[in-house]
Amino acid sequence: MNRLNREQMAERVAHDVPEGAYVNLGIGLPTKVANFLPKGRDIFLQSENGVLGMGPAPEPGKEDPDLINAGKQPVTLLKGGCYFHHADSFAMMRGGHLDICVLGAFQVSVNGDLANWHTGAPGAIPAVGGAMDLAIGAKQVFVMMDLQTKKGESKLVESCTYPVTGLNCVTRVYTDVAIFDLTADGPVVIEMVSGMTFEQLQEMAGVPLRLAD
Amino acid sequence: MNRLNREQMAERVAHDVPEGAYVNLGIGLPTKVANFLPKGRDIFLQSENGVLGMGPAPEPGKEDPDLINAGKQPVTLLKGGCYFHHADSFAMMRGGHLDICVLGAFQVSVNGDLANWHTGAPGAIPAVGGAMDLAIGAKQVFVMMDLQTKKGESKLVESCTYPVTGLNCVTRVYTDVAIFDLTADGPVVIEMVSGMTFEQLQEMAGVPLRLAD
Amino acid sequence: MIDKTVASLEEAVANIFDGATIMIGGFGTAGLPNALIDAVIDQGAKDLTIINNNAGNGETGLAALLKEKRVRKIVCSFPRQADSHVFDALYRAGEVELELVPQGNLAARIQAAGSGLGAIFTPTGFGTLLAEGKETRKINGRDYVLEYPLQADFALINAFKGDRWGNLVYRMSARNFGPIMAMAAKQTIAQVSEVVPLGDLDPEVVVTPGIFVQRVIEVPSRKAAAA
Amino acid sequence: MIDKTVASLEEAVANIFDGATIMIGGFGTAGLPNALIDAVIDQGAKDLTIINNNAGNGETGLAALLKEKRVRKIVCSFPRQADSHVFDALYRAGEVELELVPQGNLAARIQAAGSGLGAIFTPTGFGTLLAEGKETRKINGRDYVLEYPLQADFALINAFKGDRWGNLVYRMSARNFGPIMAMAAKQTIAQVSEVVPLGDLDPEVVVTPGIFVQRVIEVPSRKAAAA
Repeated sequence: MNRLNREQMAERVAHDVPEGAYVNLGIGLPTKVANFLPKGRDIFLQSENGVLGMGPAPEPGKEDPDLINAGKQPVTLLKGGCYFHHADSFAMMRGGHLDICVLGAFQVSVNGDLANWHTGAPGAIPAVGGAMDLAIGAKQVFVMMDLQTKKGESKLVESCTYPVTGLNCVTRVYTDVAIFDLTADGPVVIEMVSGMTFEQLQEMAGVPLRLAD
Repeated sequence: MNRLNREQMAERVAHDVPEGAYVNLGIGLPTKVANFLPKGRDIFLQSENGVLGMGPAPEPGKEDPDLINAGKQPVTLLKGGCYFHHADSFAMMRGGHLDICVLGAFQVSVNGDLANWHTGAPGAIPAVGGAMDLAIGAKQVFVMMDLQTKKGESKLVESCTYPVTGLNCVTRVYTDVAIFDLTADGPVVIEMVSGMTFEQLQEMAGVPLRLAD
Repeated sequence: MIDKTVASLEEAVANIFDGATIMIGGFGTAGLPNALIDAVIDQGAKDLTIINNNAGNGETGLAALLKEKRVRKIVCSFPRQADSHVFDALYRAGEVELELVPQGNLAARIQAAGSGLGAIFTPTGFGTLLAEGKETRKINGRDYVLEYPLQADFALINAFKGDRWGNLVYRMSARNFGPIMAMAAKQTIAQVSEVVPLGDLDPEVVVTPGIFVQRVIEVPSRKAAAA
Repeated sequence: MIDKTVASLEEAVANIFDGATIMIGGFGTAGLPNALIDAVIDQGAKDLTIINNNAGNGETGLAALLKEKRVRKIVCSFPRQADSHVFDALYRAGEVELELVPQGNLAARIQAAGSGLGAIFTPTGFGTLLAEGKETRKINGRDYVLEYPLQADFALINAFKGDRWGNLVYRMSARNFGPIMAMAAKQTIAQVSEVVPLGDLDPEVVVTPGIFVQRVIEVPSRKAAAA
């Protein structure tokens, strides 16, 4: 079985972003999706800190501390991009104006609940940022995660054991071994890596799956 | 008794607007106050349709249909003025950022209820505009009106018989014969026109008055 | 390549359907998208709900749409004006429904819709006829009325300049309802005096980011040409 | 003549009192009014409640204020960062209270305060730990949480240019919380890279109208000089 590495996962997600889409890429792994967006397409990246039309990282030495992304890394602005304040930025999310957001996750439940902000561990300092707004705001919420933890437990679960970020919000899950659409009837497998069988995948996922027609 | 005419009333109100005040002048009689603001003072006129730092009417031939006041009359912009959208404009009112608004009225009650938007007459087409927002938003709400109707009924009343615009919101009433502060203990007369006695004024007002100390 | 500009007013309003709710920008005639309203008149959609600050002036624009009896209901703050005779007659005849909303609540409800809020407690209108039957609540000693978002299928707005990504800037007090209506409608159609090349609008100065705009149509105006 | 500019940082923050609630603009370090925070440190006010998106970075600015134990409570969305060790230690020691707010609710609550709303129903956070104990309501089939406005006695913000009437423009993504915090505080103090003569700021381009700003202090910055 040919598991996808992180770059391959990012490339796979990027492939599904259509021209004209307004997209927010969460911090961490989802940020990598930007590196693989097809060059010919007009795709609009939004950053929660008030940027639309975000471009790639600047050349070394060209960083501007006033132009950063949600992960506080220096970025650039595309021709045609613009700036706005935080209330307008989160209105873009909460108001349903973004087509896609891509987030990482600790767990996703079969009905689309997302857990990605807090381990719930005693002593952990909680931090939420824009995760809860992104989870409930975009028309489609894509999650990128390995299907299993390092211990071999499935992260696609009947019900999240980690504190949830949002309920019934994830529409699709991209993993290292398969892609799932979360439908009203549960997870539907729409793609598997080469060498993977449905039976193997079912075993790894641990929740009832269906194959797409 | 020397009743004030409309220009004199406007001049009297203008006299009480301090330097640095953010002021909204309602349509009709209050608009005239702008003509009498002391020239040396920086006073900021706000217009509900998204203008701060509104200047006087333009010279004939210099009107711009995109620059109007709440009464849809052409105006100008002072150096240092700016434009904004309607939600921000009404946030200025509702959020308590205006120091003074000046409104006309059909009636004002002794506890500061304002009636100025609707006669309540059968068949009248109601129109409210920004009246209700102005009534409850500014730090001080000044009303300009004749003390009595043409029929000789006092417009300063125990309780409004016209539909109200806002409750407990008027702080001061400028009339053709006297100026009243509306306090928790009722109307206090702070100024009368020359030739007016307190007894005459009490008779005209028809509600219990007190003289300022 | 994304290009939201369209070649004709006809194309700009082609998909407006019977029964649609349409926000129309403008305060009086400043910012009123007259060319788009005329295109809607030609297009034929009927049984419309219109959200605008006023209810039409004179015989053109919104008044003309009303006169054709294409409007079922109007949501506005100030219908009665010196030259609102078309609306006045229809209203008195019971041929158009009126939802009267204080102007600031109109703006706040439109902004709430664009921002995805479920409802807001506003102090405006408390204790008045316009809050009758509405839920109220005292919060920190002040009285508020619960008001719900105003959404629309379409927004027709008038901006000064736009580009092919739908970024817009406005002109003077013609800005008024445009930016918030653009956020509150499923599809926003902007009439602009000038379409400019992508990158011509300073990113610091864009008032309506393109994400809120679906179609842009250039309608040169004399006043813009003079500006 | 109204001139909101002040001559020194000391004067700018002179009236901040013990127990005050202070909004501080910025997202990470972009838009953080560092000079004003340093002035507050020197000024001595204590027992403060701070509203900021983060909880300080490294050892300077907000982190330094925290380190001096001048902050009783912090309201923010993202305290935990790679370099938030000052906050982390105080929090673990129980020496600072944390109110964690989803970032969009933080922005919406600040905007609600500036706009005079009494409360808002927001979908963000519904069903999560951060909505525990809060009133909820289903509106048109969607679940919402009732959230209250966030007000402040003071807002400290960092803008690019300002004039003597308090009009402000910002620079790139350093705009972030500045415009809405300016509206939500009783007194807004703006650190600007450059004070410009009245009339230099294009009226179409002013982001924060002067009505929302009480004091302006020029603090030239290298990055602004380069811009």
